[in-house]
Amino acid sequence: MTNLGEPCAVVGFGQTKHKKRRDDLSLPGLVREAALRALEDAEMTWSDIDAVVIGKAPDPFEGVMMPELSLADALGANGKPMMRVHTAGSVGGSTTIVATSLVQARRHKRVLTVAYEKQSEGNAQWGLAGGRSGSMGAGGIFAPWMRSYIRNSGAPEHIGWQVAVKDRLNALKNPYAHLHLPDITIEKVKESPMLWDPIHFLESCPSSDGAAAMVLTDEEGGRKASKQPAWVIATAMRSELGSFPGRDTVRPQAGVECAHMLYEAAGITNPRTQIDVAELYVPFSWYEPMWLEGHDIAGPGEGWKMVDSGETEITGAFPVNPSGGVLSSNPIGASGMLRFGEAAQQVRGQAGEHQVPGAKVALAQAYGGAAQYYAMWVVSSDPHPSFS
Amino acid sequence: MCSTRAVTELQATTHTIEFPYTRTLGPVIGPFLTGLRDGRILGIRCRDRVLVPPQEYDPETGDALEPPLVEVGPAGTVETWAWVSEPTRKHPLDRPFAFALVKLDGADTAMVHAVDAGSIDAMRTGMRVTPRWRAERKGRIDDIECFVPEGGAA
Amino acid sequence: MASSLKDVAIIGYAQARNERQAQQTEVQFLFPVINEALEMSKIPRREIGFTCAGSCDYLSGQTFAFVMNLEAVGAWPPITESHVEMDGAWALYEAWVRLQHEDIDTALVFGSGKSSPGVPAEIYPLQTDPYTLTPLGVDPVSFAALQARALLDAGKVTERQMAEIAARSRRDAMKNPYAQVTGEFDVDELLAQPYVTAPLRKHDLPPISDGACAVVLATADKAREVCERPAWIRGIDHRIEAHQPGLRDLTVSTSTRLAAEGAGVGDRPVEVAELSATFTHQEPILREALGLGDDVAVNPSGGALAANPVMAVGLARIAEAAKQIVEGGRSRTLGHATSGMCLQQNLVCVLEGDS
Amino acid sequence: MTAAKSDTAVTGDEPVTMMEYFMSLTYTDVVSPPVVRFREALMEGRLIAQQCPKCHLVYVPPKGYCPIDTIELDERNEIQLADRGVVTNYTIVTPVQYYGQKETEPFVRASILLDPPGGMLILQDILDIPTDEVRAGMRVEAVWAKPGERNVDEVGNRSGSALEGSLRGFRPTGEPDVPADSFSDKVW
Repeated sequence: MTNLGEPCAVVGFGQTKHKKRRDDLSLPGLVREAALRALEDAEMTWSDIDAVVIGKAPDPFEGVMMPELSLADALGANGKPMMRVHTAGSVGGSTTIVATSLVQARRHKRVLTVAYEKQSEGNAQWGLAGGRSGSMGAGGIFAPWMRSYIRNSGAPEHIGWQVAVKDRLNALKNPYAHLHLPDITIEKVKESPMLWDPIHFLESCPSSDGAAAMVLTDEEGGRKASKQPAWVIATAMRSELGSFPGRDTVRPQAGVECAHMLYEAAGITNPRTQIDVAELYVPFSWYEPMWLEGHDIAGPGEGWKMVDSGETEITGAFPVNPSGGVLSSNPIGASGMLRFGEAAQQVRGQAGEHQVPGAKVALAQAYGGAAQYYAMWVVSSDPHPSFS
Repeated sequence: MCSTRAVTELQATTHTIEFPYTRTLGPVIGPFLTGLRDGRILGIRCRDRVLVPPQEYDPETGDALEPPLVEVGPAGTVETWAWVSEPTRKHPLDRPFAFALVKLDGADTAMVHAVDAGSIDAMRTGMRVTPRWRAERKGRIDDIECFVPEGGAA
Repeated sequence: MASSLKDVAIIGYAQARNERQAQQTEVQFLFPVINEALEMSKIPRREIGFTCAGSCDYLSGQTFAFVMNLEAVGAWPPITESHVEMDGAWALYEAWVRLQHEDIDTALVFGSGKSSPGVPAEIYPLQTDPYTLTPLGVDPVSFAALQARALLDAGKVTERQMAEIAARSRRDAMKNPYAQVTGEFDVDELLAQPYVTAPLRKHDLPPISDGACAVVLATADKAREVCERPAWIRGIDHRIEAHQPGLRDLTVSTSTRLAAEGAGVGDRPVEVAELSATFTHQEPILREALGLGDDVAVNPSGGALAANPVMAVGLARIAEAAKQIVEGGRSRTLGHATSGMCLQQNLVCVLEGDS
Repeated sequence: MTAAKSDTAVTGDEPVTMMEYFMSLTYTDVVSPPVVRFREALMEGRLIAQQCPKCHLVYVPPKGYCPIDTIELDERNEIQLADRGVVTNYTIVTPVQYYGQKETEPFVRASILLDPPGGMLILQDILDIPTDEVRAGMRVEAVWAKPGERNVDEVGNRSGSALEGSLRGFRPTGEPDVPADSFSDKVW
């Protein structure tokens, strides 16, 4: 394991109820709901926090420029250091990593990190098109790459439908999830409108209002916490150019390298057996097998077989997105932090109904841009997990 | 929306980004804007102070501030001011006016708004002002069209 | 705040020549700036351990503008990289924190902004409280004028002193090849000019600039290996305060004072301070908050009044403060960055040379 | 105190829970030198690109630099491109009706690998064929606007491959499809 300086622990996690429109809250109220829950989980108050790190996707999504300035009061940040991270869709993950880094560097003992999106204030497709007509939508950018994956791997078409059903059934166990679709079936996914071939409506993420927050502490804070902390075993970030001749968009090199850097730093030699549960950023169903292969959890052409065999079910050998994932809740800027937080909740034994029994080591991943920004971490209930 | 025009002999494209954002207001801003619609200016108690515009959270401790809101003003005192001689299309008035921090009677903090004083010579720190309400109000900060000198100097 | 932080130094820096309207795109003018900073540092691009950028989508009205800026870095093969929607000074802070870990020894930081395409007075109201301020369209100059009036009323500055600050900045900027507003100006003539937004005249305002700045950081061993006289980051801290101007005493900068204490500004005398005083009256506020005496040279580069490349201007202050050590032989300097209206958020970075 | 409460009409008496904010910002962006030349070529019915002398990758529209080798490029690195090629990938987009959306019917956006010396044009419309018949491997050729009807008003630094004012799109040539493995590394 690489020495990352001070050991860092997740001692509090909070999220809002994610909805199409949180019409009961202002923007400050939205971030506040998640932050307060994280503080309460950590058994702390505002004055215990040394610094605040906030992240979200592009400002035009809500039409508030550099919103950390008007959200400082809601996050008890006055008189404290506050930073704003923005790395596209991976931002919830990279925001968490920046906050972690402040603890690992022994800069601060207790850091609050928050990420959010209030999609209902604006329109993400408008935002993605920079306000122009004819938005491709995120699905329009990713769909051809999914078709390439399907063609190259020989995956049968039901794999995408199966992921869509699995994540929505998982979401029924998560009271915070936006979508609760108890009647979802493979047939319904298949029959839902085609948005961007091969992506059907029910294989696509919703637009959500929501926020996530975490309290991170140093080793002493982790040891003193009354609840089980999640120890940060390793983090990694990697970025690459989004478009150039010869780029592998199905298995982007930055994603491969990010995973390898992460496993090496954590001491993981066989992610598929040494990781108990994973929260991966899957906004469109085909990205589950694509990331299983893109992060070398499964071999080439093996990712869809893990899905097909039920291995990624909550009861399977390698559960993916027991929370319901991005397919069930997508407050864009927060979606990455939800992955990181849900992974922490699993190893803390705090995941509630969607707890994977006995989870000790969890992986979280977020990606963004044209599948070019990656943020990942491994957390464990054990500050020094053994992978032998 | 795009077009080309010459800018100091350089070619350029113009692009307008437009969007009607819809904001939900929550338990403090909502009642504040409801008050404005009804022609009342409301603040919120924060320990021994009254904050206007009302905040959802104590700016010093981060603690939540609880409604109900309390009525202040409507008149107040100009704490500081800036004379805008050439308004932009985003400004509340299309003729020269002042932006000012106005501390309303009964409030402990000042709010930013416009003052229509006619001339810079009519402006001074410490002057008394009172709101000029818009005829049709929707529950927005600009339901107060602007403040005017008390006694109707403008 | 924890102690025993590692020594990190600035070993390379570069800036774009600031322009009112660059014909090049942000990536195009950022490109040579990054190359130049790397060249000065003598660190091969592929050896850089961490890259961090600061920029803002709304400046150029382009969602995900920062993604394009990756092209100026050479993010292929992939790199370890992050981005703040803040001035590049905060990107430097993030990189400095990252260098405290033991696995990397160099970092590249940059900030860039192209303000010319938009209308700042119309864009910046979006940076304020969306419920009570944005709909009023309060622009940065009006906010600054509210602050300046408060300062004048409090007797803490005079309009003449403000004009003197402008004249000094423009005169000093004549020696700065990157500066945009330079020259000799008579204070009485400046004071004879009309107000733009009273009590501010044109000389009290920063220019609108397109520009960029890049800085290379290294940990102690690496810095000594490649650099004759590194500029050591002796202290760095940043703080934010309440958003609504009515909640603050606009004649002081509490967040700057707290950041200065955190960065240890008062531990030893500072010789030069490069401040992001984007309006003349903010210089005395910052001087007071930083505890700078009259003997401290402020903004020998001309500062933000000579060029104001938003999102790079704070990082450029740190680069100029480093230059005073690396090239100017000074022993202790500081750089300052700000964000938000009326100095809502401030960062202070103290640099030292080897004695 | 002389100020009275307002006595004029108000809208509704329900609590206010929402507000609208209409943002409208206009940006005027100077066209950068390589794009100026690109625009001039489009007006003549030509596609130009810059080719990196080190990695030989072709950038269309020209960027003024190679992001792979981090070197600056200029007109000396300019090359003329073919206006025929092959569809390497595509998306059929069902438009969402957001503010400012003009599209109402499903539309296709395709990546076209141009014939040698190469270059990839992304987000191109495919004309003269139903959207559901577009396929990877299909041979296509450029459909130019008539010389007097061409304009490049919308071709700027950020418009990427949106060239409709001069290059309307591509249409099938009728030639046999190209096998997928011949361009499988050029799908991006």
